[in-house]
Amino acid sequence: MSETSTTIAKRVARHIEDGEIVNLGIGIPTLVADHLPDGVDVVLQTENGMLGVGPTPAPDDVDPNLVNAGKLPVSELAGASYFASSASFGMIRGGHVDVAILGALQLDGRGRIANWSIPGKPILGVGGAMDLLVGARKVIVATTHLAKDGSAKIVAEASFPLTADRPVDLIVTERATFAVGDQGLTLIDLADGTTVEWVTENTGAPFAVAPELSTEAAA
Amino acid sequence: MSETSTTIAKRVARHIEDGEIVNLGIGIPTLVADHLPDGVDVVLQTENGMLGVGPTPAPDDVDPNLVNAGKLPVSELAGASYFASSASFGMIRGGHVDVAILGALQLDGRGRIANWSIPGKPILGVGGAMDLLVGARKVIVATTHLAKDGSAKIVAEASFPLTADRPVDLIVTERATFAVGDQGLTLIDLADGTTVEWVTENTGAPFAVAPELSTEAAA
Amino acid sequence: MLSTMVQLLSPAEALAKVKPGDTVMVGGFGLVGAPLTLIAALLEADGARDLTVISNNLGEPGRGLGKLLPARRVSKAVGSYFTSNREVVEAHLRGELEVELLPQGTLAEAIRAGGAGIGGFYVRTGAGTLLAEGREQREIDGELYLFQRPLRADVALIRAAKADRQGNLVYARTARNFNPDMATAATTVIAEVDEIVEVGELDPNAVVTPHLFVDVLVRRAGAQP
Amino acid sequence: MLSTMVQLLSPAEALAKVKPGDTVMVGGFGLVGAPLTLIAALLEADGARDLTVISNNLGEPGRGLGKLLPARRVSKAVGSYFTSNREVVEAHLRGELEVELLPQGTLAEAIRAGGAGIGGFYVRTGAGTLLAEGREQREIDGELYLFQRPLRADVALIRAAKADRQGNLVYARTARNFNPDMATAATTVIAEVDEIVEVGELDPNAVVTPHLFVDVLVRRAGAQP
Repeated sequence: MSETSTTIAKRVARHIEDGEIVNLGIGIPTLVADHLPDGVDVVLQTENGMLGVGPTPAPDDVDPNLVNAGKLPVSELAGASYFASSASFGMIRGGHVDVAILGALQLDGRGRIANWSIPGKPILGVGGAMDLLVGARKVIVATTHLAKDGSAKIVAEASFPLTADRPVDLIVTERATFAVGDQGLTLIDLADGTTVEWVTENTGAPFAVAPELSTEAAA
Repeated sequence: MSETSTTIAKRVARHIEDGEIVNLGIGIPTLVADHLPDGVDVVLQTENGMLGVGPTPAPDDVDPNLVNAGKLPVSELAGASYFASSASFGMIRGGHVDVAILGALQLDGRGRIANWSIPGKPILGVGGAMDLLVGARKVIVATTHLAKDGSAKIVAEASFPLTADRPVDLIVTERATFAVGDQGLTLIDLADGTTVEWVTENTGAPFAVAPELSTEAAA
Repeated sequence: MLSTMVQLLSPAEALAKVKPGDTVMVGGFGLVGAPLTLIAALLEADGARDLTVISNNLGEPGRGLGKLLPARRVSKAVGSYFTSNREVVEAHLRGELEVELLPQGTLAEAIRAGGAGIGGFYVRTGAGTLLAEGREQREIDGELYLFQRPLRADVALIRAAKADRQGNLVYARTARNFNPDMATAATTVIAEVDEIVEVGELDPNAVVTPHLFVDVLVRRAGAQP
Repeated sequence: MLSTMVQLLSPAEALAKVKPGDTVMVGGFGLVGAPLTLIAALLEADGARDLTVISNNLGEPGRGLGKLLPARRVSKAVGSYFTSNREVVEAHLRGELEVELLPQGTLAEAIRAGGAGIGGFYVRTGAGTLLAEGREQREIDGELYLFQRPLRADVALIRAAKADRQGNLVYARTARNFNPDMATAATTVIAEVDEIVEVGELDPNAVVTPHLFVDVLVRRAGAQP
């Protein structure tokens, strides 16, 4: 994936706590596991029915019966377990997964996500994102700050259908990190070289700026 | 158990078909497995979470982790499996058990059963009978014809609370067997030595008499 | 053969049970855990017409369940993610394929409910979204929930790693997915397996699908007899 | 110790997590699969007062959960069958014990629902009977169903045969019963086990309770360390 994807993944990884059970969405989120800080040990759940997901295997070690939710080959760590889809989503909806990391097409000013449907196109896929959004204890969005056409992904009112009525907890882009609270978005971190002005210009929703705003290196 | 219990169990056993999945209630129903006709091979399910229940083990072979729904020691047949309570009752409610054999305190003229509560006494037990009554494909009641005080157990209107709104399929006593249909009860079998007159006198609900009434030996 | 043993049939014999208009559940997450031998036989079965297919995906173009669509066997698809098979999108846009979309967890739970005698259930998933439009919602303890009915099928085609001769099943890693749920929710359950062992060889504590759910076993094409 | 390992505590340390007024789920069908070491420690725990106990039975007089009742630790019991413990009947008649009775399958399903984020569900069980009085019923496809809310607890005390150091669990035969369902439905899950093995020793395809559900392991009294 691109350098920007890696940047985003690294920035997300700083918000993962030691010992958490984490579900990684397709795309940028899958990169997060490779960038966890030293001393942070997590267990990965994948909604197609596995706890204890290991890294991508060498080509000779690929097991066709062992994939993640992106249908990509993975490996099995010691202590892993397998379960049926109903049990896997029972875990997710029941609040047993600590963190879900998801991508987004749009986010609104209340921190609600749209990632499954584009107006004017037939709605033919939803997958497990809605389940993760309502069930995971903490939801982190990992996304580029801008859409491919250069427009803001974070907007006051989403024009795309929302994926859940529940807001996410944290929005992490390559430029900025927002915490989501009852009052909406609060900018809590800027990437090295990014200014509050840049974020204001490139974010379509109002946001507060945290007094203790941190500036983490972007890469 | 008494000779009457054995008689009832033998009379019930004739109505079990080869290959059926059978759940045996506590008491007389547990005796049925010992009296299946030659060539009738069934698999026993017990609602505490086992398929493939075997006979009572020798005292030296008792496993404290292996009991039936009556909390009595049983053994494990080849091909057995164990499952959680939610899965076990999913099986039952979902219609995957062919036959449930249950006891009864009372039966009404529509073939509905009362077996969990006595008026005037606190209701403190229901167990799995309600689940079996709504879920098993076929329900057979195994009961003495008369209550201990000599009164009819089969009555026009039950004075005890019903266990389900669904009627059972077959009522088997030591004296008579009734099929239950949309029109109520039909006497289909008499024990050797029992007359239609005796059954009429000792049954509190009206019943039809099948034209092809059989007379099976009672013991 | 004991009457409590399961039927062992060829793929063609097994798929002869499918009738036009049937609802068919098909296990698998994409191609992983999908009963590919049974799907191939379904394509050859006379009765496999005008089917409603319940499956997470409809395979990929020309692979797995994806083969059924150009062969015009499917009139309706119920699942959670069809976007990656462009033929599904095209057939839907041409009006040839009805699509019912459910969140993946709701799909799995509805299948489980269908097998477990649950008349319906409420989940937070999808509540307050476009997917809930026209559907029953209910507030429970201050949160909005969406009502979901159970799903059942006439036939389930599933895939397991190993069966015993009674029909007890175990699965291989993430090839388990929807297969055990679907095994509970269809009138006729046909399981494609890699290996069939004698009764008693599977650990009773590790059986995932007890044999009472399974009607027919079919060996996976290429598996050792 | 890796942070993803489970806590291993003494019975007294583990039961210190129980607070007055807590709802406590206790696994087992009668005494089979009941966590007898944890129940004994619960009797000694300061916080174990005014408890709501969710369990199929309340043990037998003087045995298992039956010990809690004369010690006046339980204010409410939720389960399916208390008739065989005459002390439960007497305490209820004296007005010292509130009892909520559920059919056994509805009890198990409500616990599963509590763990699986289900807001409520409909079953045929109990519909149209005295148990349904004052409760929501609904006709679905011409049949009457009864609505049931999920059950959750502050603490679940369960019993398993074997755990690994991460907290994955497997059960012994019919000692499984309510234990895996309860493992999903409580804020704190304490598992009494006969044996603790290294991570990697349990077959990942045969794990019944994945470790994310389990907070604390306690060795059964008398088990080898």
